[in-house]
Amino acid sequence: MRAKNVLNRILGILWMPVYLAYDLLTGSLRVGWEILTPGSRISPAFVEVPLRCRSDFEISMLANLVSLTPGSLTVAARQDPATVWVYSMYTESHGSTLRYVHGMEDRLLRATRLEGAPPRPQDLERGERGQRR
Amino acid sequence: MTPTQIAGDVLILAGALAFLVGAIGLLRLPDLYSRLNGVTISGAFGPALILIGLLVQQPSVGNALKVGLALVIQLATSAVGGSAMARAGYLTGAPQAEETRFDDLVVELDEQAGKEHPGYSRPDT
Amino acid sequence: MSAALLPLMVAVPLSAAGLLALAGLPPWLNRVLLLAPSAGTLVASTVLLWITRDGTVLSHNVALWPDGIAVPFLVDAFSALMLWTTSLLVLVCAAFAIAVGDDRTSYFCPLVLVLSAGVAGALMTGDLFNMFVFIEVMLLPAYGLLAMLGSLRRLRSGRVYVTLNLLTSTVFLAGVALVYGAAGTVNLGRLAGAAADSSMVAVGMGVVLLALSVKSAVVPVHGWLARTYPSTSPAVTALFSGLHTKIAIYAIYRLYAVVFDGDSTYLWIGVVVFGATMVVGVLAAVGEETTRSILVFHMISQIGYILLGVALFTELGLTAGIFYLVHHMIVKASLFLSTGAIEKAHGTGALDRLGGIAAREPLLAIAFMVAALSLAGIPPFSGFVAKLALVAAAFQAGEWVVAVVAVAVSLVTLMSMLKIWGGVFWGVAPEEADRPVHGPHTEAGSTPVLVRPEVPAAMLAPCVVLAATTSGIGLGAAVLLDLGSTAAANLLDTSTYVEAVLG
Amino acid sequence: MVLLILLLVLAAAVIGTPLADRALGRHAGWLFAGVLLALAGVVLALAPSVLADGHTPGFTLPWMPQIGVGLSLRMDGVGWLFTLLITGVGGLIMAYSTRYFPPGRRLGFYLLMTLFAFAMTGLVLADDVVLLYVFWELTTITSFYLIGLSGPGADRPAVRTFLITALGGLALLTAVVLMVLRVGTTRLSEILADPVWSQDPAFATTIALLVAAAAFTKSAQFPFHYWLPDAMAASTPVSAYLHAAAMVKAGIYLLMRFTPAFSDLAVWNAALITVGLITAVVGAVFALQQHDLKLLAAYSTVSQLGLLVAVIGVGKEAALIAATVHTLAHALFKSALFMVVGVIDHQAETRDLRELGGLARRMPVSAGVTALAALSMAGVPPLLGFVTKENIFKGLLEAPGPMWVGPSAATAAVLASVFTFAYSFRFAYGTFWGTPRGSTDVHEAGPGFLAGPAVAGVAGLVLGPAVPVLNRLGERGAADTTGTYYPAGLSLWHGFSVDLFMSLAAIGFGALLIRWTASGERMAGRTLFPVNGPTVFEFLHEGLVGLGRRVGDLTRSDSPTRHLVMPVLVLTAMAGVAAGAGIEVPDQYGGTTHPLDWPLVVLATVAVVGAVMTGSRMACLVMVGVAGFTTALWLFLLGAYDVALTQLVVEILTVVVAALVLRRLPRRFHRAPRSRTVLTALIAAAAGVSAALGTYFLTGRRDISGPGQYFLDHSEEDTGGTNVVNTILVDYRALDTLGELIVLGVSGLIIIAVLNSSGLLPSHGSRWVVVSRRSAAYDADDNTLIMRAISHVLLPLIVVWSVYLTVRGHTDVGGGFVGGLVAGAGFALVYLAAPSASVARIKLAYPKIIGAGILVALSSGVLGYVDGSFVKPLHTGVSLPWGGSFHLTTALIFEAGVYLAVVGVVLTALNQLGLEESRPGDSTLGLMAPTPDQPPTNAPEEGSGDHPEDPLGTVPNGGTR
Amino acid sequence: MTLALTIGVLVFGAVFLMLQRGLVRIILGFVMLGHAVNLMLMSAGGVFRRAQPLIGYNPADVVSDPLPQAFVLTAIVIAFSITVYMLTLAATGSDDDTEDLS
Amino acid sequence: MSIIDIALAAVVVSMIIATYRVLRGPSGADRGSGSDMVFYGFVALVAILGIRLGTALLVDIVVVCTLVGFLAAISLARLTAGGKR
Ligand code: NA
Ligand code: NA
Repeated sequence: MRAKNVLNRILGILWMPVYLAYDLLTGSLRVGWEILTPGSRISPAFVEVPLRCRSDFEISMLANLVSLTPGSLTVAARQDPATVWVYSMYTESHGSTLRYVHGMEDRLLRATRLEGAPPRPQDLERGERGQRR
Repeated sequence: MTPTQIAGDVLILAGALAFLVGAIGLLRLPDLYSRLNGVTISGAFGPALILIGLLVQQPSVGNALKVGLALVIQLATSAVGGSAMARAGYLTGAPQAEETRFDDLVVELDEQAGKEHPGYSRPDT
Repeated sequence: MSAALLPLMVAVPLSAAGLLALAGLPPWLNRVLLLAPSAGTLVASTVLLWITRDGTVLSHNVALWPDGIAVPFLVDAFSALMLWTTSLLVLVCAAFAIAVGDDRTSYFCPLVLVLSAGVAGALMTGDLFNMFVFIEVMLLPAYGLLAMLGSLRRLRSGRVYVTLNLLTSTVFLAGVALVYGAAGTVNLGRLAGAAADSSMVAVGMGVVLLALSVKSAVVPVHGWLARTYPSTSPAVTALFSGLHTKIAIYAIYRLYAVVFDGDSTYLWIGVVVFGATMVVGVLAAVGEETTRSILVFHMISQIGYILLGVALFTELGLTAGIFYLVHHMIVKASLFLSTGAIEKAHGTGALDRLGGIAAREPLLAIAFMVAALSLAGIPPFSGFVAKLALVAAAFQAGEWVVAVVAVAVSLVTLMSMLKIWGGVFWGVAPEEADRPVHGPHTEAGSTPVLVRPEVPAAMLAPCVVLAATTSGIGLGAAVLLDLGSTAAANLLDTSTYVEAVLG
Repeated sequence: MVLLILLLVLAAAVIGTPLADRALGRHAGWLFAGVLLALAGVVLALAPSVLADGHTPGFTLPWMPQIGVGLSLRMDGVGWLFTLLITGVGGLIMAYSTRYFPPGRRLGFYLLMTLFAFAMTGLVLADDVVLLYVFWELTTITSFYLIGLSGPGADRPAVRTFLITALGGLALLTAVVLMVLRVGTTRLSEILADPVWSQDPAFATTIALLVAAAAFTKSAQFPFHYWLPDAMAASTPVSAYLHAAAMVKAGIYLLMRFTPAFSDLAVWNAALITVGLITAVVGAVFALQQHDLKLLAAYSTVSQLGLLVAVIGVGKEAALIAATVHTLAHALFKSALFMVVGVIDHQAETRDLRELGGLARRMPVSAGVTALAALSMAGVPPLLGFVTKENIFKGLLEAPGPMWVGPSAATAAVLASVFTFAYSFRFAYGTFWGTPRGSTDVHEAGPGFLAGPAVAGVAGLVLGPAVPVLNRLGERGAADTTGTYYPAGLSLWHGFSVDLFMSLAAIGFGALLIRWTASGERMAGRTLFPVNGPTVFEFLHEGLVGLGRRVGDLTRSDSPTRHLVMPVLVLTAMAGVAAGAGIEVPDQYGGTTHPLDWPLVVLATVAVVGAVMTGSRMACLVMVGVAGFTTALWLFLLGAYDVALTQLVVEILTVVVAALVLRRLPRRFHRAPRSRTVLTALIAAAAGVSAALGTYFLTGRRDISGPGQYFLDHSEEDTGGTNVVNTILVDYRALDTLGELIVLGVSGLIIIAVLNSSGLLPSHGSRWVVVSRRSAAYDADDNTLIMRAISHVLLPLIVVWSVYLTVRGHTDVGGGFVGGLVAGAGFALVYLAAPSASVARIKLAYPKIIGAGILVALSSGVLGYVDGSFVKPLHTGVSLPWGGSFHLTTALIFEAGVYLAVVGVVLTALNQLGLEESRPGDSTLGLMAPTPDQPPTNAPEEGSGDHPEDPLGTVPNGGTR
Repeated sequence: MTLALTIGVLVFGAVFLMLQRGLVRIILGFVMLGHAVNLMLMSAGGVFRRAQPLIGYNPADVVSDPLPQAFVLTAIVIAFSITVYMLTLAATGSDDDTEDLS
Repeated sequence: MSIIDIALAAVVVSMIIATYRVLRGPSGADRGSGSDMVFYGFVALVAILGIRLGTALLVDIVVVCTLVGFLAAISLARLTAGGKR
């Protein structure tokens, strides 16, 4: 079990740059397209994202990953409960942004924790104007 | 010209063009926050391509280490710098684009801030 | 004395400064560490004067690199004389500063030590760029001292002082660049006569000399001095007056002699500019209403006199200029200290708020008057010999207009000295003489007490020492004239100096 | 030798004054009277030798041999006379002073009086022109103090007197300098004997006018005459001595002394005769107008001095005989009169003629003395004044020039004497015999008080009939000044001659004048001139002060710009002149332009245009940063990697520190008016063009420099280092680096010192935050965590990198400075990432780090003495355990010192400027107490405490959090 | 020529800023002036040889003059020291800079 | 004109554009974001110059650039927020 966890984590660490490169590339292309083509297709929002990260390192790594990807940007962070506020350029809905960030968080926690990423919480959706349901 | 040189040149040119795209974004995108995403292209993607191009052209263990170091630092710092700037803008009421759908950072029923934020813009004059 | 020890005159005060910054020492030890290196420098420079009195030039290539590569340190009669005078002033001004309590402010002692080290370095170096560095070493502490001590205007003055000096230092550096660009060296020995031979070097050196002229507060670039010096503490003003502008003047003498080889093509510019400096300075002095602002404008006027010596570039002119320089450093410091003592004790330097001090402080009054009369060139004090020699030199060189100007200006000088005398020492104080004052050492905010302001002996002593020195120089002028003419001879014929640089 | 003794005795008297004063108080005067009279006796004893045998005792001692100035003394007949007057009359006045002053100490007075006697004696004995000038000025100074110390209200007159006589002194100085330069000696006797006076009339004229100007001011000649009455603010003994007998005679002495040189010069004759006679008449007229006895005596002195000047101006033997003896006569009667004025003032408590009269009965001795002196002054036989004045008429008749000059001059002198007779009468009669007025309770003064005036008065009476005894004196005086012996033939009666009739005319018309003006009463107090001297003086003085104030106003600004613009203008003007003059320059050496340069030119231009145009402080800072980075790129292109690296790091640290400062200031700059902007742009453009042209034409026109080539060729062998720039820094020119390190360290110390004395401004930027404190974006602790985490990773990297750079500097790009700066950047990161200012404060004693750095670098320098010189690096190879060896040099210690100092300064800047705000004395690192005289600061007065950061108000005293 | 041009441009900006009101622009002007003069020093060494003076990296005849580089290094650090101090002055006491504009 | 030169020109143009944002604002953060980009431009320029001049030494300098450029970015962010942490 232990060995599997370690292997899992090593794989997580190794996959990180790949994911990052992918995110960087796709994000750059998407925002670059936005920039180079006329008109505006953005639908930005500031989204509160509760996290499963615990340590400062995890939170800041996640915040940085979000920021590194063109199209999303961490504006604020909170330690306890761990939360980031993400500016997202293409916000279909509150939930879509949450899913996007939590996907990143999954990959991050896989690399930082032996036990891997915990399951995502369910009741975090918010309404159109950000109000809690 | 060797293939590695060509590959390196292409990578560098791509990086520089990505850089240019980010810069144009600085002109074209509607508000601070979206422009900062353009900056990310120039701060992370562009330099990354250029540095890799450099390594491709001058491959050595030392260079690999240094380029790797530079890459990591550049990515980390540009991300942190972008966040810091976004927060600074938010704190000082940088105007938000009309398209902004919602803002979870707004504290409702806050008398002091409610009138001023969001939508409040205080141009830097 | 081995010439290899010359750098110690820089290193010892710097070490003391470093020690003071490193360790939180008790105040008395601070004072000892402040005074001891200055006293040591005074002794050492006396020895140097003795060695160089016959025209000997001591030289040492620092770190023993070959000639033209190493930074050379040199001492001839001129630099020895300047070292002696500057170290005397540092010692006396430091003693005064201790008496008034300036030394208890942050880092006063290390700053003064660094200042004196910079002065010593600038006087000894035979390398143009190294001179720039030592001038900066001298200036940095000055920036701090000016802005941290003195009246409420000190911060504004501090700004003017820093910016002006930074501009001139930068211009100096630009000049060094152009000289290096043209000549490929910054070694004074290698540059000997270069400006006379090459107009490219002449332009570069011209820029350097312009920067030094601004630093010496020559008209029309004199205003900064008048605005800045009166706002700091008296001890600091005295120190600056004796050191900063004088180092610039020294450098002008040295560089014109060595690099221009005294080229007579450009001398007329000096005569015109320095003549104007005499007049403008003295006129402005007469219009001022506080002791220090009068004295500061005088300084500008006298700088014109001192520099006239180099503009004449004759043996008598140089001798007179050097004599004037030394005399002026001592007298001016003496005046700043004696009026400063009054300022400290009575809380003001405004002429209309002082009076009748002569009756209450006779010794101080005598010290002031001796220095004031000396400044105005009244015999038998040193200023008389200086003026006499300079006027004679000007007439001898056929520059009779500037000679007459020099004579006429001395009357206006006397006039403004009498203005101080009349306003401060004679007459009566307009208000109650015993006014509420803070004793010099009480903390701000303590209840003011009615005391009869009195200048303590510790403040008086430095003034008296310097006044006695000016009388001594006047009566024993032969000694200083001898040294001055040796120094002048070294400037007229730079071959000894140049050979010393080039080994 | 006797002359030196004379002077030494007087000097001893000066030095002994404090002792005598302490012991005797005002009675010290007796002692000095004794000394002076004894000296007068010595002088009299010299009479046979000097006057009869024509000996001239002399003495010489070197003083300033470099310029030939010596302490040379010489006594001829003229000198003898004046010495006698100074000592003799001086002795009488000293005696008189013991009674004039109320009991008590008189240190200042006696000190100055003896000093004056010393100076005056030196003046008349000096045979060195410089020495003469020295004593001349010394009399001026002592006069200044003697007047000024005489009481309230005397200080302005003292100043006026000083300045007017100093003006003359400067003329004398100029003359002295010119003579010495021309003749080549400072010996007065040699100068006077030089043929130059006849050979070069232009030179002689110049000197003559200068000497005359000096004498005119000193001897109160028109139009400088007014200082003498003005100086009557002085006490009576002072006036009697200085303003009657001695100092005013210095001018007479000078004229007589220089007569040998100028007597044939028409300018000299004309100037002296004209000015002298005008003065004589004007002085006499004014004298008659006075109510105040002392002023009367003063104007009388002016008038008599005028006669003397005029007669000296004649330059013939008879005239100079007259001048010689009249000088003596005048000294006697005038000092007597002055002393009597003091007696009257003392006894009757007034000296106003309107309050005096009929005192003869109560003060018979005074009346007698006054009568003798006044009659002598009036030129009435058989007194000495009669004889000497008659000789003056006789002398004036010989005035050179056209026929009419002599008679006209003599007539003017008679006119003056008419008034002299009248005012002499007014003086004596009005006081002692006229209608009794004022207090009746007046007594005769004591014998001590009257002895002085009595001796002087009686001497005039005795010497009248016995005037032939003065023949030798007169003849000697004439011989000394004209060079020829001429029989004086002085006598009370020498038959009916023109001069006798002139004397009689003076007396007769004088009597009529008394009648017409009722003893001058009718003329008294009437304004004859629209202005008076002191008013003119003060007007000129004020004018000069006003002019001075305006000159001072030109630079009276605390705005740095006002002071900066001047050097810039001068520099561009200089560039313009150099360009206009056209300097020969060689061709460019090698290519100067590379295609890659152009982007940098573009970037620099963009940066400059941006910086110039923007009104935002932050934008301006950024644009300047861009310029700095462009400069760094330039340095890369020029192969200066070490420099470029340093430049980069410095640029960043500048931005960091500037950001700490800018938040305290408004966001935008002031907007300047367009006209000013245009002007500024023009000046800047001129400067820019100058710089570009200067660089283009004056650099890049030679091959690599000799030293540069040396370093490239030898650095590895000399120092073991392969990074040549670094070897220059730490080996060849370590002294520069040491200086630079000191500069850096001191900047840290002065930052602390200045903030300790003045405190920091509060943050302006705290108003810029508009978000609610409850917003998640607000909290500092939470939001800095991203940065903190990053800094934890980066800091070790930075520190390792910085040490790596430092150590490898000698052989590769790097060095202590860059290393230290990079480490400083690391600390900056820690500072910036901290959640609050107090956490951010890096708890290291940064001033101590600076001090340690300086000491480490210095000790490495001093270690160099092991090998013979300061900062001489020592080398050794250290074999490494894993093989090979490491080249170890003390330069590395030096680098370590540099590293420490740099780190210390960066820490200082961050910690000190990073405070929210501070008040004077806040820093405990600055050791010792704050300065006592603190200015008020902007800091609010609330106490410190744990205030949360308040976004909508200023944060009070945030620095302590 | 390019270097001279750059220097000219920088001096223009520097002098313009130096002659404005308020200490901050003056300081920034000085920073710029420092750059200009440092480049002038480099120019004085000659710009036709542009390789870095590291022994062993480049042929000796293309290596640039190291002495001006040492000068510039010293000058940069000195200028930095003074700049930091002047910035301190700008943050101390009130003057043209601190008068509130809004 | 080589590919590298084009890349160089692209970066320089980008920096000029970024300069526009620095000058234009409107908010302090906009200026800050512009300046971030300018500084990234310098990192890129150093790297490209390293290739253009064919020297590996510039890589070392790129490392320092990235480290310290970041300081400028966060300093300016801090300044934008008026010093608020
Ligand atoms: Na992003
Ligand atoms: Na000065």
